[in-house]
Amino acid sequence: MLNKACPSVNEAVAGVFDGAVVMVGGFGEAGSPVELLHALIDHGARDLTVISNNCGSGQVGLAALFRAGRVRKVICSFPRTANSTVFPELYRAGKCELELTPQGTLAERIRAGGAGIPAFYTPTAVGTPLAEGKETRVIGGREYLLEHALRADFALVKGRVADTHGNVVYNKTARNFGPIMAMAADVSVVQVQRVVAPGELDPEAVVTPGIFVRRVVEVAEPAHESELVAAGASYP
Amino acid sequence: MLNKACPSVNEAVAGVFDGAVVMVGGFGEAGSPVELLHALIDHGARDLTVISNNCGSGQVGLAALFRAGRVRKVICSFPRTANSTVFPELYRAGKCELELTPQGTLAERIRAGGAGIPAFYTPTAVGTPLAEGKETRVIGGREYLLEHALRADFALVKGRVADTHGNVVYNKTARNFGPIMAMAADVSVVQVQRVVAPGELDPEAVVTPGIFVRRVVEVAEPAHESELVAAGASYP
Amino acid sequence: MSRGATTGWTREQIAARVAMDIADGSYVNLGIGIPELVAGCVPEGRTVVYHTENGLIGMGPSPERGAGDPELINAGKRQVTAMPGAAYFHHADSFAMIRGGHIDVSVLGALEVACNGDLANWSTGEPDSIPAVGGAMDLCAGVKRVYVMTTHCTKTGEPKLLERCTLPLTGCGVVNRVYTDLAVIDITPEGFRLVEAAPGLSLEDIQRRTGAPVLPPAHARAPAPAKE
Amino acid sequence: MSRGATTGWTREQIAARVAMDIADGSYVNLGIGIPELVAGCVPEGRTVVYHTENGLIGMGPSPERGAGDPELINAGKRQVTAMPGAAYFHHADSFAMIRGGHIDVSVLGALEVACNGDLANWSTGEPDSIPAVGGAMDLCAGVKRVYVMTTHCTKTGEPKLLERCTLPLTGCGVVNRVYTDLAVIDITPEGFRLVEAAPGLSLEDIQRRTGAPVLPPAHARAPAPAKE
Repeated sequence: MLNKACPSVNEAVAGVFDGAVVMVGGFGEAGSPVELLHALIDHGARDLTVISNNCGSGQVGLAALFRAGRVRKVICSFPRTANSTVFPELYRAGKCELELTPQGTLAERIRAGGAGIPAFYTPTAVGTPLAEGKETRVIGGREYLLEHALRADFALVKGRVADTHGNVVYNKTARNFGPIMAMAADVSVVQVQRVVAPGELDPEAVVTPGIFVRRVVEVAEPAHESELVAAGASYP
Repeated sequence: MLNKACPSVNEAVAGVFDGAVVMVGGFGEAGSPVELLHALIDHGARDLTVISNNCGSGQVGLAALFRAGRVRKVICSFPRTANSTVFPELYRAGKCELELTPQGTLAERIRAGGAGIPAFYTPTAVGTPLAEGKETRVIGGREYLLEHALRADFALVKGRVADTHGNVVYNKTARNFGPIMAMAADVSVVQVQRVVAPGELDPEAVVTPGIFVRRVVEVAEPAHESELVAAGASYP
Repeated sequence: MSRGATTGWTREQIAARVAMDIADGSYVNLGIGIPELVAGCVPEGRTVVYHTENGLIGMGPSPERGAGDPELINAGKRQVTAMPGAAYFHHADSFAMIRGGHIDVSVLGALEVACNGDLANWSTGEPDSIPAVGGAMDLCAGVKRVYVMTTHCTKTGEPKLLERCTLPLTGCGVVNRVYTDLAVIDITPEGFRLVEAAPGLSLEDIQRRTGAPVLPPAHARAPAPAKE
Repeated sequence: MSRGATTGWTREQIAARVAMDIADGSYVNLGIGIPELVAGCVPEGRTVVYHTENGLIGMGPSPERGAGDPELINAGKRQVTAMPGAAYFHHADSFAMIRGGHIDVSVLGALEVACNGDLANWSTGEPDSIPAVGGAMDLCAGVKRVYVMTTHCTKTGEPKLLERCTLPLTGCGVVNRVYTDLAVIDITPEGFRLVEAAPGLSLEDIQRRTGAPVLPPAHARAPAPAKE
């Protein structure tokens, strides 16, 4: 019997330990697993290292996790966006460490972590401040940087539909980091609007095969971060 | 006006030059672009370097290209299969060079070529004869091999349906090397059973986005290699 | 013609000039902000396919009010639409398109451009700013042709086109052509070379507002680069 | 018990013994040939999901005659089916599953296995053979547990379990457990350790047919490895 469905978001984030590395899907609000993030705040784990493209907006979702003081370090490409004040304040106060990585390098490092590739060479950022301290190598007459894989203990991802074997399909540009983060974490957790029986998803159209997913949980009507922010919401 | 449809397989393989590097999709007969391969034989280019998982069977498709003496070198993981006699004879006669690569390393090298990653480290083949002459490096206490990307001038791929923008979906396990080879070649050519208008494929289910594809061509009823072999067919 | 007698091209005119240089059938990534104007200026009869690095190729214009999906957005996080022939994909595949040289043209904004093709556009270098880079370095490193669209000078009148960049770099030797309110300028092995000046402006007018030598046009008018 | 008085386990019995060690919910890749028998032996009540490296997870048994699709095949190029919950993917993703440690168990055949866990199964080393490796080295390098299923000796009676492999290696120190017609043997830091002997066979019987020392069982019977 293979059933990865969790009865609640709280059970879906069970086991996240203090000091864990947590990948958080999403690009802006698209694909941000707001309900899983709120469950993680309730859960209470601290000293987290978060890997995510952005750092959230307003005082909900990912920004609320930062605001609750749970994040020791973030690895990301673009920590500020519209309506983003929480992370900038923490960063300026020296309360959160930042590892800035170009977006494509971030994506490729995560994909490498999921694919068993420990390191790779990339042309991105050669000759820029983000190359400082990094090993370089000339291959075929061009200079490249050595970049290392990223892995995580947990990944929190938002899909559209999943089956109980963990196969996932996404919604439009909410796909973004979800599929690669699901590959790169020991325990990948996916919130979806609907959990269905195996066989209901077209095997030709599955985006994340279930082998990459440990837990799925139904959040039938997920909140949109922008609407929460516009309404002035905060969590908890 | 963006229309990548070619009127015939002959026009689809136009421009393949002597000495070109050609990726050929397929794992066994699944995904082998038999009609494109026959058109390539008719086209006449020689001294080709072929990158393909296998070397074909019988005297049709990929095996026929070898038999016609067009292939100088092949990069593959498994050059012999059931009913495969053409390549073994050429190889024993010293008429075709072989670069043997583990299947996953082959796939990753092709994907790297398409993704602008010039080289990467992999645990596969460490300590085996296929590691000979390769640079090694210890990362996180484990030994890895340095492997370089593969690129090609042309890729010949078999899909199921494509639109005129070059978006492709595949049939079951015929997908195999198609999507990554399409990424790694300057000119990717995809034969499909049906070419449709943009908008007819679900954008959530497209496997190969059209940006990776230069030409699509309709072969409404592609031959199955195993049936040709069983019938004793040969090409030309 | 005396200095200050012309205000040069408007943003929309610059965008239209960029669009002229984008061949039919091109795959294009437009940077956040002003470069997005280019999408509205494609000459009649050309099909241009837009890539947005957050996972969509075949991006269309903003939706009708109320008809959008908060999860169908562009890199600037604004709601967009998908055109017929679009495809969605994940971030590693999206940057494979960028890094792997599959995008024909990237149009980026700039803080500074040097005559060797260096670009600085991600950091003002202010000590208390929050560093943020996004996909700009990937675009610089991977896209076939990098076009810069910018005002010729800063708000305080300082040239943005320089001998060498002073701000943190986004990419080294990556810019092919610069489109400003005053001129279209190529980056060549010899440095800046004027392609076209805004109406009423001379090479000397351009030179006066540029921080490095500007060579005269190679031809009366450079043809739009052909797609290979 | 005298030598030769037993013929040991049949292939099917070995396969059933392997299947006992595959936990409920495991993702498993079965090598071409004899290891494929394992799929038919899964104990009642367990769900095992099969991966085939040519791009399918959730592989099912062979189709009814005439109901197959020549493009739905396994790594041995035989027609198979897809179970509910299956997914298709391309080769780079398929080997990401293998190399990235996502597959729980790989069951492989062997030409030789050494007591340090080295495996040789891809080349007989004959000078005129056509070298072919397929995915065996990737499976060895990436899968969490590598089980070998083999006859204990070659057709000419030579031991396949050795102090050191003599044939070209597939992987170094990768094998966890060996299942033969005579015994189940673990690879431990101390070398081969007997887990279970076929009915009627003693440790000495096993030792006599093995090319390196075989330690006695650590317990009466090792439990099946639990899935983490």
